[in-house]
Amino acid sequence: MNLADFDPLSGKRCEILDHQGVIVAQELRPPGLTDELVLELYDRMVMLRVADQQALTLQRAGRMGTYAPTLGQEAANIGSAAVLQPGDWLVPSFRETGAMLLRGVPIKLIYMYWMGSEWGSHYPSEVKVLPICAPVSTQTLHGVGLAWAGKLKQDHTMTLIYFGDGATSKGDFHEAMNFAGVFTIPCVFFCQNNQYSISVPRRVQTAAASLAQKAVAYGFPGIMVDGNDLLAVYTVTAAAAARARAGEGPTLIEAQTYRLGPHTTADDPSRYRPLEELKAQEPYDPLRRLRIYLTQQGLITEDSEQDRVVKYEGMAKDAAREAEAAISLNPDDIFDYHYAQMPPYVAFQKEYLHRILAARGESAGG
Amino acid sequence: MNLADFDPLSGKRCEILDHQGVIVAQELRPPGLTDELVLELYDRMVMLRVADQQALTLQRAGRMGTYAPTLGQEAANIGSAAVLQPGDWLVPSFRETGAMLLRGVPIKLIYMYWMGSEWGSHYPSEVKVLPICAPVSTQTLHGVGLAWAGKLKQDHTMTLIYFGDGATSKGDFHEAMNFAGVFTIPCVFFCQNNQYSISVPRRVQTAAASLAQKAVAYGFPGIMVDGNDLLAVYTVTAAAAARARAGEGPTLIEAQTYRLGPHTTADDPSRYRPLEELKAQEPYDPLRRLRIYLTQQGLITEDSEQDRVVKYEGMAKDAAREAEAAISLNPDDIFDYHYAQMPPYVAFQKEYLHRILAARGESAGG
Amino acid sequence: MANLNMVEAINLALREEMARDETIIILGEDVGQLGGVFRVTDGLQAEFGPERVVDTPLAEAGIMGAALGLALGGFKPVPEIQFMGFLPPALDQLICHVSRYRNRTRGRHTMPMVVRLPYGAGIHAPEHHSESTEAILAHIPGLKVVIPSTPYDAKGLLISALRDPDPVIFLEPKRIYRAVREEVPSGEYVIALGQAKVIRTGETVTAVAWGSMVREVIRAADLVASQGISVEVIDLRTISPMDDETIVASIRKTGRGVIVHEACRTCGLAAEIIARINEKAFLSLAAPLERVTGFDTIVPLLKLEDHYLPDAFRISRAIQKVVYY
Amino acid sequence: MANLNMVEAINLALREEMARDETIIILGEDVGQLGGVFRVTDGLQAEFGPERVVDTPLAEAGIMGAALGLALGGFKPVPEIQFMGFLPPALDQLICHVSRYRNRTRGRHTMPMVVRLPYGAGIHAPEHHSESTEAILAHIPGLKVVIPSTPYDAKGLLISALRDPDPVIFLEPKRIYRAVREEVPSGEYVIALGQAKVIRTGETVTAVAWGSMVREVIRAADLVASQGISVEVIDLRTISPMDDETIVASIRKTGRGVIVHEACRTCGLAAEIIARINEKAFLSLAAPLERVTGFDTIVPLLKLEDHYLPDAFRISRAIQKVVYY
Ligand SMILES: Cc1ncc(C[n+]2csc(CCOP(=O)(O)OP(=O)(O)O)c2C)c(N)n1
Ligand SMILES: Cc1ncc(C[n+]2csc(CCOP(=O)(O)OP(=O)(O)O)c2C)c(N)n1
Ligand SMILES: [Mg+2]
Ligand SMILES: [Mg+2]
Repeated sequence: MNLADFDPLSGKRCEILDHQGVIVAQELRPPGLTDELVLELYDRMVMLRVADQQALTLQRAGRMGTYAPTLGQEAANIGSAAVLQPGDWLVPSFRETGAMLLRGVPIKLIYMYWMGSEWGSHYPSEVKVLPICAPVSTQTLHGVGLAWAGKLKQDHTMTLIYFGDGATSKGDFHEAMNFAGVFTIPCVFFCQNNQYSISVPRRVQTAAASLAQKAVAYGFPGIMVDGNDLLAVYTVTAAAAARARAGEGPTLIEAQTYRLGPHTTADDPSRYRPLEELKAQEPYDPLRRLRIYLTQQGLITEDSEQDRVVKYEGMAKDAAREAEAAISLNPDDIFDYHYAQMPPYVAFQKEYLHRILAARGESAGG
Repeated sequence: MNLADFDPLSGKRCEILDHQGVIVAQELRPPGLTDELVLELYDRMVMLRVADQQALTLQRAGRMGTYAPTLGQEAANIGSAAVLQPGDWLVPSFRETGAMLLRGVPIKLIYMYWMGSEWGSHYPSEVKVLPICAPVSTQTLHGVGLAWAGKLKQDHTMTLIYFGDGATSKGDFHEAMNFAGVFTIPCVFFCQNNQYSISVPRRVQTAAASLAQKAVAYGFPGIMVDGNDLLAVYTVTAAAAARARAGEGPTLIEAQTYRLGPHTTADDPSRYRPLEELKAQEPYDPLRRLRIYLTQQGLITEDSEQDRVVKYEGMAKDAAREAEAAISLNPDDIFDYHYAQMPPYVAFQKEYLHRILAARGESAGG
Repeated sequence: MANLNMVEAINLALREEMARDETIIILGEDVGQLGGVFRVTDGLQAEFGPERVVDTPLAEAGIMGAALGLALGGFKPVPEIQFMGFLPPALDQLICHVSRYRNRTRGRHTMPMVVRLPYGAGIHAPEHHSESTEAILAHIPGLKVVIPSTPYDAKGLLISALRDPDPVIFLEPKRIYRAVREEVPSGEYVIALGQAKVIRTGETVTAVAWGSMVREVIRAADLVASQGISVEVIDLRTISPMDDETIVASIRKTGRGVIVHEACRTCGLAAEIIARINEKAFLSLAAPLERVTGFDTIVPLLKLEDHYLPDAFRISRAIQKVVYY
Repeated sequence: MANLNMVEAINLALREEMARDETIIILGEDVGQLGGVFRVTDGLQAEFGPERVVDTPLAEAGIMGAALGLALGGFKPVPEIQFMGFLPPALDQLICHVSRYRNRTRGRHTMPMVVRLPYGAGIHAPEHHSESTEAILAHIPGLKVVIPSTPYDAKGLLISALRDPDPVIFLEPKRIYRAVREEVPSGEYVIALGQAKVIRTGETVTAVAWGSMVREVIRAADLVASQGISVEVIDLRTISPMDDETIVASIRKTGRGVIVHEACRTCGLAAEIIARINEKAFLSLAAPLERVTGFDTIVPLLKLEDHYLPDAFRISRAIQKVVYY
C-alpha cells in the first residue's frame, strides 16, 4: 500500500475488511498478511478481550486497583504491534494491554501493575516495551528519543508510539511530532482515537477534521485507518514502519476506533455517553467482523471459539493468582530504587519505617 | 482579498508591493489602504527604525540593558498592528516595538522596560497592549484567553497575537492554536518568521515546508505573506481580523521576514550567520521598497525623508532622557506589587532592606 | 444548613458564588458534562451553561494560560487541574506569569483566579495521582496556597479565595473528600485567607498540620491524651502566605512542636515552619522540633501506599519524642 | 594545567568526557554552531559533530523528554536549558519521569543524564534570566542537584556527574562564569557528588552557601575577621542529596550558623538546612540560625536587582547577629 494514496485532507481512510466481514480492498493487503497470520492475530485479540474482562472482574472483587480496559480497541492494539520486529521498541500509553502482551510483556506483570506494584513494570530485560505511562502524551517524547537512539546506533530499528485522541491536544505531543520531523526519527505515532478522553468527546479536542491531518504541521505523512479493522491497521502500520526503517522518517496514524467500556473502572460513562451511541457501535466490534471472515474461510468454528475463550480464561485466572502471589509487600521497596546509591537520610527513613512497623507489631517483611 | 486563495500547501504567498517598489497585485489591496495610509504607516516604520537604532546606541553607551532590535521587521510590525480597532488587544512577544508604539505604548515606557524598570510595563490604562513576554510562546495562550473574554462579553473585539518562528516549536503554541480552533476564538496568530531563533535557522525548527501550514492541524486557515511588504501584511492581517470579528475564528499568518540585526545586543550573529546571507537580504529591506514607491507617488522626497529622520531622532533622544529621569530607584518597588495586601513577612523583608541601606548609608529612596 | 461532605461543600461554594458573580468561569478537563472526575463541579454546567463551565481539550498549560487571559479580560477563571500529579505542565504559566503579572505591570494587571486541584495520597490510585507538592507552590512569590481540612472550612475558604484579588491555588485533600460530613450553612460566610486555626488548645506540645493530616493529628492527640500530654493542634489552612504568628505563639507556650505533612520531607513545608520557629521562638524551644512527613521517595503504588503516609501512630510517637526529650 | 574560568572549565570537562565516552550527547537551543549563549559548549560541535552536539527546536519539554528517550536507548544525554527561568516547561518531564524511571521500573531502566543550566541573578539580564529555584529541584526525589562555585570544582563535579548512573541537575552560577580564573588541571579528576567542602575552618560561627554566594560569604568572613570572629565556611556543592553531616559537624563545633542563598527565602533550601540542624544538633545551638537570602519577591529588573542579592555586607551583619546573640 502507498500511504500517500490516503491523504487525510481528502477525507480518505484505509479500510480492508468491512464491519460485515467482507474484504473490500484485497489489493491493499500485504502478501505477508496471510489468513494464517490473521487467525493468529485474531487469537491474540480474543486473548486480550478475555484478559481485559478478567481484569474488570478482579477489580470488582477488590483484587485490583483502577484498571483501564481495552474493550473495543483490540484490532488497534494487535494489528499495530504485530508489525514490530525483534529490535523494535513499543512505547505504550496506558490502553495498550494487547500490544504489550503481543510484544512479550507477561500478563502477570500487567496485572501486578494494575494491582498496585511497581514490580509490574519490571519487564524481562529482553522485552522492548516501555512501562505504562500515566501522564497523558508525555511518553511520545520518550519514544522519539528512543527511536533517535536507534538511529544514532544505526541499528535499523523503529519505535511504535501509542497515545489517545486526547493526547493530541497536549504540548508535548506537538514537541514530539516536531522533533521527529526535524531529526527524521524512525518512529510511528499511533493514535488510538477511541472518540473520548474520559468524558470529553473527540470533537471537543480539536477543530481539525481529522487527527491524521495534524501531521501536515510537521512535514511528514498522516493517515486515517479504520481502527477496528485488523487488516487495515496491520497494513497501514507495516507501511509506516517500513518508511521508518528505510530512514524516511515518521508517520502519524489515526486509528479510528471506539471505547466500548468505561474510561477506567473508576468511570461511569452513563453520565456523558448516550446508550444509543454505544449500541450503534456494536456492529463495528473489531472481533465480530473477524469471526465472520474467519468462519467463512473455515479457520474457526463455534467449537474452536468456545475452546479458545476457555483456554484464555484459564490463563488469565492463573496469571491473576500468580500476580497476587508475586507481589512484594516489602516496605524496603519504597526506598531501594531511587538512586544507585541510597542517600544517608533516605536510609534513615527506611530504618525509621522498620522501627515503626516493629513498634506496631507488623513484620517489616510484609 | 480571500484568505482561501493562498493555501499554504500550494506554496502561494501573498505579495502586493515587490521589493523593487512595484505593485504586483493591486487587486488584492483593500480600498482602505490608500496611499495616504501607506505614507502614514511608512512614517511609523521610519520612527520605529530610528527608535530601534537609538536603543542600540543607548545600549552601547551603557544606558540600557539587553535590547532586542526590530531591524528588518518594520513592515511586519506596523502593517499588522495597523489593522486593529480601538477595542482590540495586541499581545506582543518581545520583538514588536513598532506594533506596540503604533498601538499607543509610549516609547519612553518601552525604553524604561529595556533599561530595566518594571514601570516600563505599566502602560496607560487605555492602551490595550499586554506587556513584553520573555518566555517564548507563553503569551500565545494569554492572547487566546483574552480574545475568549472578548467573545464571552460579545464586545466584537479581536486579539492580535505575535510570536516568532522559534515559538512555533513550543508546546504552548500548539495548545493555544488548538484552544483557539476548538472555541472559535476571535484572534489572529501573527508569526514574525525572521528565519532565526537566536542562532538556530528556520529549517531546524520544523520539517514542515511552511509555518503557515501548521494551521491545518487546528482546522482553521493559515497564510503566508511577504512580511517585508507593508501592503501585503496589512491586507492579510485585515482579512484575518475581519474573519475573527465576524465570529469565524482564528487565522495563522506567517509573515516571512528577516532579522537584519543580532538576536539581542548580547548576541554575535557573525558566529552563525554568513555575511553573504545578510548582504543578500539588503534589497528586501521593507523600508527601501516603500521609499521607491512613495517617491514615485510623489509623497516623499529626499528632503522630507531627512526631516523625518531628524524629527524622530529628536523624539527618541527625548524619550530616552525622559525614561531615565522617570525610572524609580525606590527599593520599596521590589516588594509592593506582589499582592494586593502585603504578607507580614514580606513587609518584614522590606523593612530589613531599609535597615540595611540605612546602615550602609544609602538612602532608601534611591 | 445541610450536612455536607467536602465535595458537596465546595460544589455549594462554587454554585453560590457563580450565581452572585457572573464573571466566574470554570474550565478544565471533564468539569462540565461529567461534573469532574470527583464530581466537585456536578450540576454546575447544567445550571450555568457551557460557556461558564467549560470542558477543555486535554492540555494543562492551555487551561492555565487561557485562564490567565480570561482574567486579563475581566473574568474570574476557576481552572481545575484534574490531579496535582498533572500540575507540572501548568507550572510554567503559574511560575512565569500567573504569579507575576501584578508585579510585572506594577499593578496595572492583576490576576484574580482560583486554581482548584485535588491533591494528596491515600485513595489507592495509580502513579501520579497521589502527589502533594505544595511546598513548590509556597516557594513561588505571588501565589496564595489554601488547603481546607473540613467541609465547613472548604466552603468558607473557597468563597474567600473566589473574592480575593490575587491568584489562589486551592488544594483539595481528596482523601477526605467524602470522609466526614458536617453542618455547612448555605449562603455566604467567609474564612479569611492567611489565618491558621487553633482547633484544639493544649499545653504540652504544638502540632501543626493541614489537609488530610489534620485528622491524623487529632487522633494522635487523642492517643497521647491518656498519658497526660495535652496537644495544641493547629490547622494551617493557608500554606502561603503562612500565618507563622499563630504557630509561634503556640510554641512560645508549649516549647515543643511537631509538624506533619504527607509531602516528601526534604524541602517540604515543615522545614520552613521550623526555620521560622527557630527565628522567632528560639529561646522557647525545649526540644528539637519534630517532622512527621512522607518519605523522600516517590509515593508507592497502592500495595505499599499505606506505609508512606504519616498516621496517628507515627505522629503520637513523635509527640512523645519531643515531650520526653 | 591551565588558568581557566568556569565557562572554560566546564567546556574542558565536556570535551574530555565526550572524547572518553562516545555515548555522551549534548542537546539544546543554540548549543551547536553558536556554542551556547554563554559559550559553554564552544567548539564542541566542530570537534564531535552535529550528531553529538545537537541544536534542537525551541522546546524545553521536547529537549528533556527526548533526552530521556536517548538515555533509555543507551546514550548519556546532556541537555542544556538556556536559563533556569526557562526550566518550567521541562519540569513535567523532570518531575514525572526523569526522576522516577529507576524507581518505576524497579531498576530495570535507569536515567543517566546531566541537565546543565545557568542559574542565578546578578548579570543584569531581563526578566526570567535571574532565577534560582534549586529548592524545587531538591524537593523532587530521584534527582541529584549539583552547584559548583569555582572553576576547579566545576570541572571535577561535572566529570562526576557525567559518570553518575543517576540524573544530575548541574546548575551553573552564571554570575561567576567568568569572575575568576584558577588552575584547572587538564585530564581526569573527580570531585565526589554529595560532599560539602569546608573551604575555610573557623571556630565562632558556621556559614553555609553555594554557587555565587560562596564568594560573598568569604568576603563577609574577611570583614568580620577583624572583630575576632572566625567563620567556618562550607560550600555545599551538592544540594541534593545534601551532605548534612559536614554542616552538622561544624555547627556542633561553632554552635552558630548562617545560611546564605540568593533564592527566595520561604521554602528555600536554607529552611531545610535549619530543619536538619534542629534535628541533629539542637543542643549545640547557642543562637537561632540566621538566613540571608533573596526576598520573597520576583527578582527585580536590573535597575533594582542589586538590592535583591545577599552580599558580604548583609552576610557580615547576620554573622554578627548570631555571634552577639
Ligand atoms: C497530563 C494528564 N492530564 C490529565 C490526566 C487524567 N487523564 C487520564 S486519561 C485521560 C484521558 C485520555 O484521553 P485519550 O488521550 O483519548 O486516551 P484514552 O483514555 O481515550 O485511551 C485523562 C484526562 C492525565 N493522566 N495526564
Ligand atoms: C521558553 C524559552 N526558552 C528559551 C528562551 C531564550 N530565547 C529567547 S528568544 C529565543 C529565540 C526566539 O526565536 P523566535 O521565536 O524565532 O523569535 P525571534 O527572537 O526570532 O524574534 C530564545 C531561545 C526563552 N526566552 N524562552
Ligand atoms: Mg481517547
Ligand atoms: Mg525568529
